[in-house]
Amino acid sequence: MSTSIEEHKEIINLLGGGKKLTARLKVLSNENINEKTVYSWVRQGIPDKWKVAVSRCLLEDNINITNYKNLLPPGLHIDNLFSANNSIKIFSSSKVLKTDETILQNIMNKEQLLKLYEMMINIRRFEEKVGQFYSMGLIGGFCHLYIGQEGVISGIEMLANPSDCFITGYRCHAHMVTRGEPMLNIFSELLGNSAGCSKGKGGSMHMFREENNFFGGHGIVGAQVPIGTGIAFANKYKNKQSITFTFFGDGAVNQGQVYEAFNMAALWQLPIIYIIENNQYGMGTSVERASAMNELFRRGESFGIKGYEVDGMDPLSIYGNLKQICEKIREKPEPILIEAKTYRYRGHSMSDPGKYRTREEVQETRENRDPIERVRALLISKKYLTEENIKDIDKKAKENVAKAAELAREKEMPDNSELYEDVYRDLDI
Amino acid sequence: MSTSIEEHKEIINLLGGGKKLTARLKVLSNENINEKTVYSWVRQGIPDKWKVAVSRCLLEDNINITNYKNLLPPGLHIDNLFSANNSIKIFSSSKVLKTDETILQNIMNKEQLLKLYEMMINIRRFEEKVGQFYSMGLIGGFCHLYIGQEGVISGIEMLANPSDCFITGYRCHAHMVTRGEPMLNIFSELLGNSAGCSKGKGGSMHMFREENNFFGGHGIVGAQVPIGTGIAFANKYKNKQSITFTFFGDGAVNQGQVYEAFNMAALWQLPIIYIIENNQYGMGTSVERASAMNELFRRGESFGIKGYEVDGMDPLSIYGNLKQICEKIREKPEPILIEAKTYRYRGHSMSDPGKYRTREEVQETRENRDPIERVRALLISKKYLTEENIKDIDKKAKENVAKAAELAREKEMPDNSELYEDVYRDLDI
Amino acid sequence: MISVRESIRDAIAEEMRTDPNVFLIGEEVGEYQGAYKVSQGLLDEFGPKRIIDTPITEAGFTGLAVGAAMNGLKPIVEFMTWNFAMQAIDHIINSAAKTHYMSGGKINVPIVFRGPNGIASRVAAQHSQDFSSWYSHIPGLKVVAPYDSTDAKLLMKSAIQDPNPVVFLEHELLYNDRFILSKDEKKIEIGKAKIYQEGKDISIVSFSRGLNLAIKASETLKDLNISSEIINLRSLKPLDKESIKNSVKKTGRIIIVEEGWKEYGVGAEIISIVTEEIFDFLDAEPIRISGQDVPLPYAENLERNAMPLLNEVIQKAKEICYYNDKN
Amino acid sequence: MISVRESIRDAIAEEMRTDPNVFLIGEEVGEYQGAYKVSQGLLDEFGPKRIIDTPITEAGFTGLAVGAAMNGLKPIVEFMTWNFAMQAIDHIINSAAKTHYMSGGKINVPIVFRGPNGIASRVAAQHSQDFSSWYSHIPGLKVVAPYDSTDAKLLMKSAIQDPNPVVFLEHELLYNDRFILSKDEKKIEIGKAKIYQEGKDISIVSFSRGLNLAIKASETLKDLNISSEIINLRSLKPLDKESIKNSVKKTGRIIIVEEGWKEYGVGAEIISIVTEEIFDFLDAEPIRISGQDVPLPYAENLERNAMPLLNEVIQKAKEICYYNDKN
Ligand SMILES: Cc1ncc(C[n+]2csc(CCOP(=O)(O)OP(=O)(O)O)c2C)c(N)n1
Ligand SMILES: Cc1ncc(C[n+]2csc(CCOP(=O)(O)OP(=O)(O)O)c2C)c(N)n1
Ligand SMILES: [Mg+2]
Ligand SMILES: [Mg+2]
Repeated sequence: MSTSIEEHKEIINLLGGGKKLTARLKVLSNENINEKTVYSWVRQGIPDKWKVAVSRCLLEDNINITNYKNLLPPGLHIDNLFSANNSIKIFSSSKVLKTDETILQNIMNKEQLLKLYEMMINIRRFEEKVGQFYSMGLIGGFCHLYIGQEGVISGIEMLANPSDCFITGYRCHAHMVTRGEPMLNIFSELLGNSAGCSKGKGGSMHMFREENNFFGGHGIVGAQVPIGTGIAFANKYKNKQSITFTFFGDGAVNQGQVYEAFNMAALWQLPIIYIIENNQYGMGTSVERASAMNELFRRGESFGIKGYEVDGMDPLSIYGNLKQICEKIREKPEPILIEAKTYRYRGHSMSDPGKYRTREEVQETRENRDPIERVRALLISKKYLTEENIKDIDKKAKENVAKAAELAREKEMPDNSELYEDVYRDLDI
Repeated sequence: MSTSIEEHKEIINLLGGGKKLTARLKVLSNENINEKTVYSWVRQGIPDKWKVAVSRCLLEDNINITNYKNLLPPGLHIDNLFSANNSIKIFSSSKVLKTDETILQNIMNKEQLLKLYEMMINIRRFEEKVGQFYSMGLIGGFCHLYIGQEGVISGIEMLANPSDCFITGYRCHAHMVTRGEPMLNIFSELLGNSAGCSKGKGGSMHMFREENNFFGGHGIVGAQVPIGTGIAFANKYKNKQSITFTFFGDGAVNQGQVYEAFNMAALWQLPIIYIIENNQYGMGTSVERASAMNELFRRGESFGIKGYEVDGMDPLSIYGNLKQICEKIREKPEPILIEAKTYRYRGHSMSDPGKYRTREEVQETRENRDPIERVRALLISKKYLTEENIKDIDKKAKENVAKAAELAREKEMPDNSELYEDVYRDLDI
Repeated sequence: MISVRESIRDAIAEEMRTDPNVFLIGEEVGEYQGAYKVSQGLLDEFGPKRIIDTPITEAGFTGLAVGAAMNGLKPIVEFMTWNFAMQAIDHIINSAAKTHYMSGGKINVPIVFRGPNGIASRVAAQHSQDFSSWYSHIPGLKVVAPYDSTDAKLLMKSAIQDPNPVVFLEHELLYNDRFILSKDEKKIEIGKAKIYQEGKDISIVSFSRGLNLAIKASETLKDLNISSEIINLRSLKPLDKESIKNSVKKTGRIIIVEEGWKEYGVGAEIISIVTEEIFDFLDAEPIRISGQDVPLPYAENLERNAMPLLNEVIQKAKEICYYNDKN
Repeated sequence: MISVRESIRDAIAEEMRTDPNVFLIGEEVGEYQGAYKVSQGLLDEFGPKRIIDTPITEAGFTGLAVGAAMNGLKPIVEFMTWNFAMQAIDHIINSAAKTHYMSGGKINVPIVFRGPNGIASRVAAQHSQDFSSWYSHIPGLKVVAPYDSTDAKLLMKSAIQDPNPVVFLEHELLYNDRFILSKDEKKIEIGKAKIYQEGKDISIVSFSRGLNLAIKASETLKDLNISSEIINLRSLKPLDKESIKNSVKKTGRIIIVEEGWKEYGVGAEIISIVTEEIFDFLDAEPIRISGQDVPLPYAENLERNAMPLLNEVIQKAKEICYYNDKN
């Protein structure tokens, strides 16, 4: 029976040691068990009388009881424990991640912070210009801006490897920018000219940069979730050390195919991070009106996927929390669900009248939670940069954007013959 | 502040009273708080110092904190509580329901037990005859028998109101029987003749008895789940006091549309009971190979639907547990998920070679968990019936089935003109 | 004059006033007043019990609506566009269209599926598909495609009253167009085409926004002394074969104009009907003018060229009428 | 002689041996050896990494396979039957067929979607739909429908090698049929039809199991001194217009035999091509013989009558060849 004593020692450790276990057992049993007694179990083993109660503690902690032989007394099945008085609850392992502000503030060095800032300001200036072009009638169709959400993709880009894969919905300009597509090509695509990254055939919603593993740019809400899962599947198949970041919205989160993908990703332990960019609205519908259970980070629980909520308006929190998670996944592939709480300042698309929320709500978020402001303030408070430096950076970003935009306007429309190209890829013979 | 004292009293009650609360607070705080002190709070209110700890207890019990003003001290947000040391776990409210054997044995009176027994034996004899006809080449296409699972539908029928609605997949003969369709019509449908309940046009998988609110009989795995949800939606719309029992399999449970339906049912609080008939296999795929998280009763959690596991091989447990749940739903509509653990003795369909499981597995279940045997034994042990009586009942069932089957064989094939009928319903002019 | 958009809305409102079992369900139909504002004002009048905003779950809410229809209600399902109905197409076909037959007539599914179909402006391939021939292929479905406000209003009323599933194909680029509501027509029977304009030299058959091209072409042709009979199909299933055939018997020539893809499109069925059934009346080959067989591109010039062009219609009409430009 | 079932399997196995990026994914394809046993033995040879059993989640695993294809693999997706592919059709059309175009040629999706299409035996409406004309309507997809073992094997190999999405429509009622593998043909190009039998009086065009009827009819017609040219289309998209037109130029007459629904079906496209493009060569009206336009019923006699009938083909052929029974 010495093995079983070894096991019991392990259990008591797992349950937080003698002191903690004593307290837990008191609650469970309403008996006034003595701490010393419990400590003595480390040497003498857990007496039969207490084995059931200890098992319940293990259950509460999601520890697999069946690992331990002889723990459950004869005649008692694990199911009985669950039921007992019908009151044992099952735990979820999902969490809201809040990281201490001071930790976050020191999580990046100067160089990194600068890079992060530049990334975000580039996205914002880019999108502002797009909005302007749209209003001038230079861009057609649907056009969804990312303004307000810059912290999410930027925080992730700061930790991603070049070989990591990305996929998102139609709100995809920012992802193109951070994946390194020259702005000229993105503007050109939006203007529908021949220099466009999709030769002018895709427009705002359909952009790809396959050489840097950005797989689009998809117009059908939710479709990118199984596709992203397949990208991760291929990486695992080919033994590639790559994480696939699959972005979707709080509206997309109710599409059934999302859960089909979750199940397969969990079943096959694929290296994928699902990121719900919860910007509070899917078009004009608030999360509360669309989602029965709106702790969206828990939407993977029913499929065995751990979920974490992070502050999507804080790129440092995104970076810090996801970095840890990614490290684990790189070692041992598994799907993880992230809910990034964020906000879009602009309408759903350029044609959204926006009557479903108040100006004040938007204003408040802009003022208090803006991701760019947050990093700007940090750069200053840490004395990494002066106000002057920042102005220079901003100016440069603006100029870059303007230059690319103007260049794009000079490009020619696609040749009419392009209409019939790219329907099929030619056979390689 | 007297209102806040009233509230505090309510909270302490909700948390199980002073004694329990004391114990919980000890665990949470590691402080040795005195029981009397806590009792005194009922009169004096909860002191600021302890408000946070009390809130955490409320959280653990899924009680909405925001109902209570001034409970959280200024500067503390509910999110902080969730995170705290990142260790607070979120509870699920799903449960495995195990009811005491002695309670179950007394849950039905003699008349009810008898009815239950007859129902099940009728289904079994019916399905056996169908199997026989299939082997004789009299039935074509796919044919899925319900043998082994009789306890599920029968337990539910024992508690259902006539106005309750039913819908299931292709494994639907039993539901037709219990919803009162004359066996002659079901056999006729299987034989594809003119007396068939669908005039011979639907066959084994497409049977309906709309006059008793049985809405089929659907061949597409999972499709019946949103449809059933719509049936419940219509009942609520029309203020009908009716529960919709929506059956699907452990294979169907991975279809995305199931979760789309869950979300809407929870969002709109529809009067529906989803029943997963977990017979361990979807065709040749075991639950473990298909479902990442295979406590299927928890598949509603991510959508705010409470789930319960019940022993589907015990119609008394189905009856007892669901009766309570139904009563609640009739008072206040809400969706509930039931996982009935059951087993099919026969192949998935008549053409299934069944190599994915052992004969022993089937044999063991038949011998130890058979729902009909269980009720038969109870009838005898309670001296409601003698072995002789039972034999008579069985014989009668067999005869009834045989008679209907023979009659069905005499019916004529559908008239050729029927081919073009029922494509469209005529306009009522 | 009233817009097509308002006509659809009015029809829905009128039917909802008459029949408490009619309700509208879809994404953004309520508080947002409809992504394309077709349901503007309906939430105000009918409240959230009957104007139902859904989560983005096409398969789910379509299946739900089908279930509600089986259980006595009359749902109108709005797809924000028909492109998104591909998520739900199994319920449209397998649950709605086939159940009446499979149940031997026991169950019927009185339901309207509606929304904008085909091209919009500059929204590219995933948002621009024309599903006309797909749905029209399915027995058990009725399929209608209104052109003007009269079509829209009266067909919608017929669709809601119909005890069968009806696929109602609107066109975003027609929503704003304003037409006089016909005073003569009080009801449009599903399955009946309308002779939009009588003529004797050539039959131009079209539906939905294709009619615009047909009408414009006929004006030019008139100047060339070619008289066109224009048929507005209105219904694609059942198809009004008789009207088409009668027209072609008269003119001996037919052009079909459609915006969707040519291959396996609507035009193919119409050509087949006239060639199979009244071959001997044809004086020239029947012609299809359609969108190009490519996913719709975003760029303005490419998009324009992907659509059927007026010139093509005129050119082809002249050809089959043996009109010689040198005349 | 080898069965169609084995030919498909062999083609998959051969390609999997050559290219490690090819894998098979679907419901019950592995341990169960395939619901219709097409994948028999593949799990043994290639292991569970490449023969992948999925949960019942068509949309999910199709989307997943499309993603894998975008990222360098070559998936073969088995639908247990094509009926269930309606759950996943958005990924077939919007994700697979349109992405190459929408990305301006950057992304391609080399993927094969396969499974039995159309009627089986006595499985009723939800399990019996023929999707030939639907998929063939879509630019960006290739669609093939093999008839015999040579077709099955060589078309499958071409499909797997193709860098585009290919819809591969099998027929359950052909799986058991055994044919001699052609020794002459080493490769079948997608988009090319086969002249199954040369003839001079009438062209009978068909595909998949429809060929059986065409062949039987031609035998009877031969006895009546009517010589039929039989065309096995093999590909429905791209369609081999030239072969069809060349044949009809020779015979002047055409009958299309298909099992699917007539309205907006495959026959309509073929009729349209010949009437639009070689109208003057036609000596009689072109004819479609097809399944009846009803959801497929279960009862044996009804099911039989819902399918195209041999007699109809013969009768119609005689009619358009002006064959007089009193002769
Ligand atoms: C399947 C499908 N249904 C509906 C739409 C129309 N649509 C486009 S975006 C959108 C809202 C999506 O919201 P969310 O997922 O929250 O993303 P966000 O726009 O907020 O980034 C809707 C309904 C679509 N493109 N695809
Ligand atoms: C959408 C769809 N995919 C696949 C099938 C084929 N199929 C029929 S039954 C079945 C297994 C379903 O298993 P489960 O849900 O566990 O129900 P059970 O047969 O065990 O009652 C499958 C894969 C189908 N009918 N519909
Ligand atoms: Mg959103
Ligand atoms: Mg099962």
